[in-house]
Amino acid sequence: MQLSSVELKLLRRFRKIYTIIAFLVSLAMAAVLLLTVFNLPAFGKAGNPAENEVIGRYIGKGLEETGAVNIVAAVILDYRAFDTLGETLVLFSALVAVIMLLKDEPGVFTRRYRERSQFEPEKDQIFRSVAALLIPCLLVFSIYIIVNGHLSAGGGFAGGAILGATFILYNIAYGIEKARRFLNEKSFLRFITAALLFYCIAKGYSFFTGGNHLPSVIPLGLPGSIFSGGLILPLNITVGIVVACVVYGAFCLFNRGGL
Amino acid sequence: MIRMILAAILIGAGLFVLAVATLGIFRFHYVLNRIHVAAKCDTLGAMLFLSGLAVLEGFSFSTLKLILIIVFLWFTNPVASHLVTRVEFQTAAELEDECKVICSGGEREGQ
Amino acid sequence: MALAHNIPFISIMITILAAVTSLLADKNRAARLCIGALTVVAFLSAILFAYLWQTGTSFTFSMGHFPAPWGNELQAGLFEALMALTFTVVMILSLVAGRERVVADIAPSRQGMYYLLCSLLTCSLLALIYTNDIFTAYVFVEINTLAACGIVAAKDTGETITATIRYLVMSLLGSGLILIAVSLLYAITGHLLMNDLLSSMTELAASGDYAMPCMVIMLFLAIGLAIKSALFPFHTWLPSAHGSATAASSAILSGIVLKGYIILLLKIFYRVFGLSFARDLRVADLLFVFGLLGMIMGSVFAVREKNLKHMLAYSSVAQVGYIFMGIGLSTDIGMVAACFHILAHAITKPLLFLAADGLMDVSGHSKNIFNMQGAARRNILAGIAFTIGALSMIGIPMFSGFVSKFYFVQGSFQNPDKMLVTLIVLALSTVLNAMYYLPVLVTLYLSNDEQSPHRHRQSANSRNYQSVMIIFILLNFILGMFYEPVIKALEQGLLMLGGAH
Amino acid sequence: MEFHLFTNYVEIAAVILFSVGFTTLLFHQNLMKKIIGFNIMDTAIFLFLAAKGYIAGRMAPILVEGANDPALYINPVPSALVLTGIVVSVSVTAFALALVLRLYERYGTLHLDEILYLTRGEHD
Repeated sequence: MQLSSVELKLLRRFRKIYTIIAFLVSLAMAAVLLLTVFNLPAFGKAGNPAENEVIGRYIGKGLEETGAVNIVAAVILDYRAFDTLGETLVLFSALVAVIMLLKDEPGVFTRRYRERSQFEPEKDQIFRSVAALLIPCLLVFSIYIIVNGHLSAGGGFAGGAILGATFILYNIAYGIEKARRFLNEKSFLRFITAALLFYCIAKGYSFFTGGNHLPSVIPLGLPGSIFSGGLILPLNITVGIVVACVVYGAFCLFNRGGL
Repeated sequence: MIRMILAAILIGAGLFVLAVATLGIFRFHYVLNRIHVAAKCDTLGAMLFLSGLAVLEGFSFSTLKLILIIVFLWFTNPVASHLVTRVEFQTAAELEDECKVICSGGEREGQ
Repeated sequence: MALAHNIPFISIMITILAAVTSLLADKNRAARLCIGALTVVAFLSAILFAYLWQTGTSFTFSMGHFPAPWGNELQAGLFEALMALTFTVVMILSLVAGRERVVADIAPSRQGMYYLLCSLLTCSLLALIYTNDIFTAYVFVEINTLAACGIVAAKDTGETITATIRYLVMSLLGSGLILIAVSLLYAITGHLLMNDLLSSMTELAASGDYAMPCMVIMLFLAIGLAIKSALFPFHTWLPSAHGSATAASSAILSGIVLKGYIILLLKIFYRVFGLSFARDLRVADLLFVFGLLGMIMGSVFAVREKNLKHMLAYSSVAQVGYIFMGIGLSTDIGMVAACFHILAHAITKPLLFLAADGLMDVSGHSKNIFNMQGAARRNILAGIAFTIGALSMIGIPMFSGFVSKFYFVQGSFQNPDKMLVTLIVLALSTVLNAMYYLPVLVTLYLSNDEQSPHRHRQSANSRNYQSVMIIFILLNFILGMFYEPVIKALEQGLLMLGGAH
Repeated sequence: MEFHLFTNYVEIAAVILFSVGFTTLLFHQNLMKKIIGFNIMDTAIFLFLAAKGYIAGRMAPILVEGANDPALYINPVPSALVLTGIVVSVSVTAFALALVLRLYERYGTLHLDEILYLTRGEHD
């Protein structure tokens, strides 16, 4: 970093002013927000404006309208499903952008920092034995969370994140070659595309029938059992796959520039 | 009543340990010092805190879950700290300047 | 329920499906998928516009089996349909004309993803235009940000990545402000759907409760969206991002992505706060001042700029200033003029960026104006196109830029407090516009410099590029001469946006 | 209209965190710290939303058998919004980190001023 002395002096002076401005801006920001918060409805009190007929219907009729016991799952995957479609697309676009930025092209560009690090966790005995113990538990746990998303706390996003973390753990503990046996680049892209396509088509169907006031043919099932909630269970599973793939894929891309 | 007091003591001790750990992370300068504080105190603090909650709850399904969380933390936290320490040990350039104790063992690269 | 009511939903779905499937397609197929999907959407939007023009109504479409306020909703009127039509058409034209440049600038393995991100960008813009729910708008604003940053970063040079990170940081600031404003809004009203928000806001305005939170919410929403649409004091990210990206990206970003946020702001004005309450909160005055400053400062920066693409980018800052000035006038004609300027700028700035690309092509890809002596003689079509775009931006009659200026002047007459300053700044800004566009035009048409290494280089415009330039020029003429139906559609559309069915 | 100075302490913590994050994002020159600031800011908003959904003495919105009286459960909408917000924030963080990694590989620094200085030479 070679700056000429004049530039350096200017930069330092600029920094000093900048710090003062930063301080003032943050103070002003905090003051405005604090004043606003003092004027907001009281914390934790029943009867605040946010508690209105919308909530009444979500809780009062959520079970019979969507078949989901977990009302949050009913809200994100059925009542306000368009938001969640957008949310999945945010994940998708971030994944695409990360692939675009970090994927190595063979022969053109190699990861420099990868060569610099000499650490190989695969050789660590303690880590490997703990990983061997944890991976099956984590797999079961993540699948439980995904599949039970409409019955208890959790759902596709939470479970998918745990599933992705399990894959990452496997990858670190046993090396990329073994991980490639169940998830290589091609199958990764296919999984994501298939899951997203299913998601879009299923939601598109329900938007279309809902918007045109047509009846939906998907049964809601017996409330409280695993196979209830109409589309919520399959949607949770697809969301879980997408999230797991995105988490794992992002890890691999950051780690070595490819799956 | 006794249960409440016991739980309060456990939770208070857990919070104290966590506070000390946080202070330590800010106070120390090198990775190895910091991981030393963070690893021990996170494991101990979380354990005390969660067992306090378990005592408060009594015998129930939630207590079982809390115990599972403690077991999970005991598995993962030391291993994670161990891995971080190893990376630091193998890749840090100025390790000898940081810790005055001479490092023995030939695992370190370039020695 | 007419079949045309499905069009907003179907257009959003088509772009999403195109984006998802092009992950598996190779680069040529991804390009075809993207452009094909956009063409279908453009046709559908045209049909929707014609349908709404005939019936003179607006409608809502519930997304899912639950009516609002329980489910999500889309809302379409003349204004929305016109904007969707313009945006998709500009998007298609920019992508088609910028195709060769994309092939040259972006690594082959990335081109598929470039088109994928373009599809996602269109999807998010359409959703921003049609949505009736403020939280959905936030989610799609984020998609828009990610996709827009992605298409800047696709050209992998240090300059673009630095520009992208500055763009991203500023966008994140804007998103943070928008998100906290939405949370505050939810805390005081308990609604996220715009219709219900409007009725709650009307009650709050009548009772005077929560006056301070309302003010802060409006301020944060306006500033957040102003950051994202590069209003003057928050414009610092724009020149590097728009100036360094590939030609198609620059055209798309300057032409339509900035406008998506402005449309969302208009919807917030009309459909969340209600126009009279929004005016009472005085945030429009702040936008007015910033807009005036932007009109002058953007042009001042552009005058000093020697890099042609950066100059055009600074000119975008000035034009965004015009639009915000029109919104800040707080008069009906001012609003219409602002909306018309969105259209005018959306068809002029891509023309300028693409023409600049053609001119750079015959000058050894140098962006510096001095290296472009005589470039317009070597690439005649690009020269003509640049001339027309520049004249339109200056505000010469017969071109679209003139019409919006004309209506800005009319709008200022309605508001006597702001009339004088508006007229002075408009005149000053026009002079400044001429000050930087005319020297460039003179340089472009100078005789071939004998020393110039590029003087024998002849243009090799592809047929796609030529036809797109001609279409853009024609559009500019059409909007400049036969503007009355467009103005009428905008007037009606804004009325519908305000709630009149 | 009341003035809730002492009841809204969770929200107060949230907005203080928000302004800390906002300032970090706006004024820090280290790109990593900018990203951390963004995360603090978003987390503060989630804390705020979660606080706004809470109603004292009520259960989480997972229906207990046979009881679907709205007066028994807290507000589920903020939870759903927080879930959406977290996913958005994670995605944006991943993208920002990828960009920072690219820049670091190219210039070997995370300082925005230095990077801007280094890129100046690349203009033509």
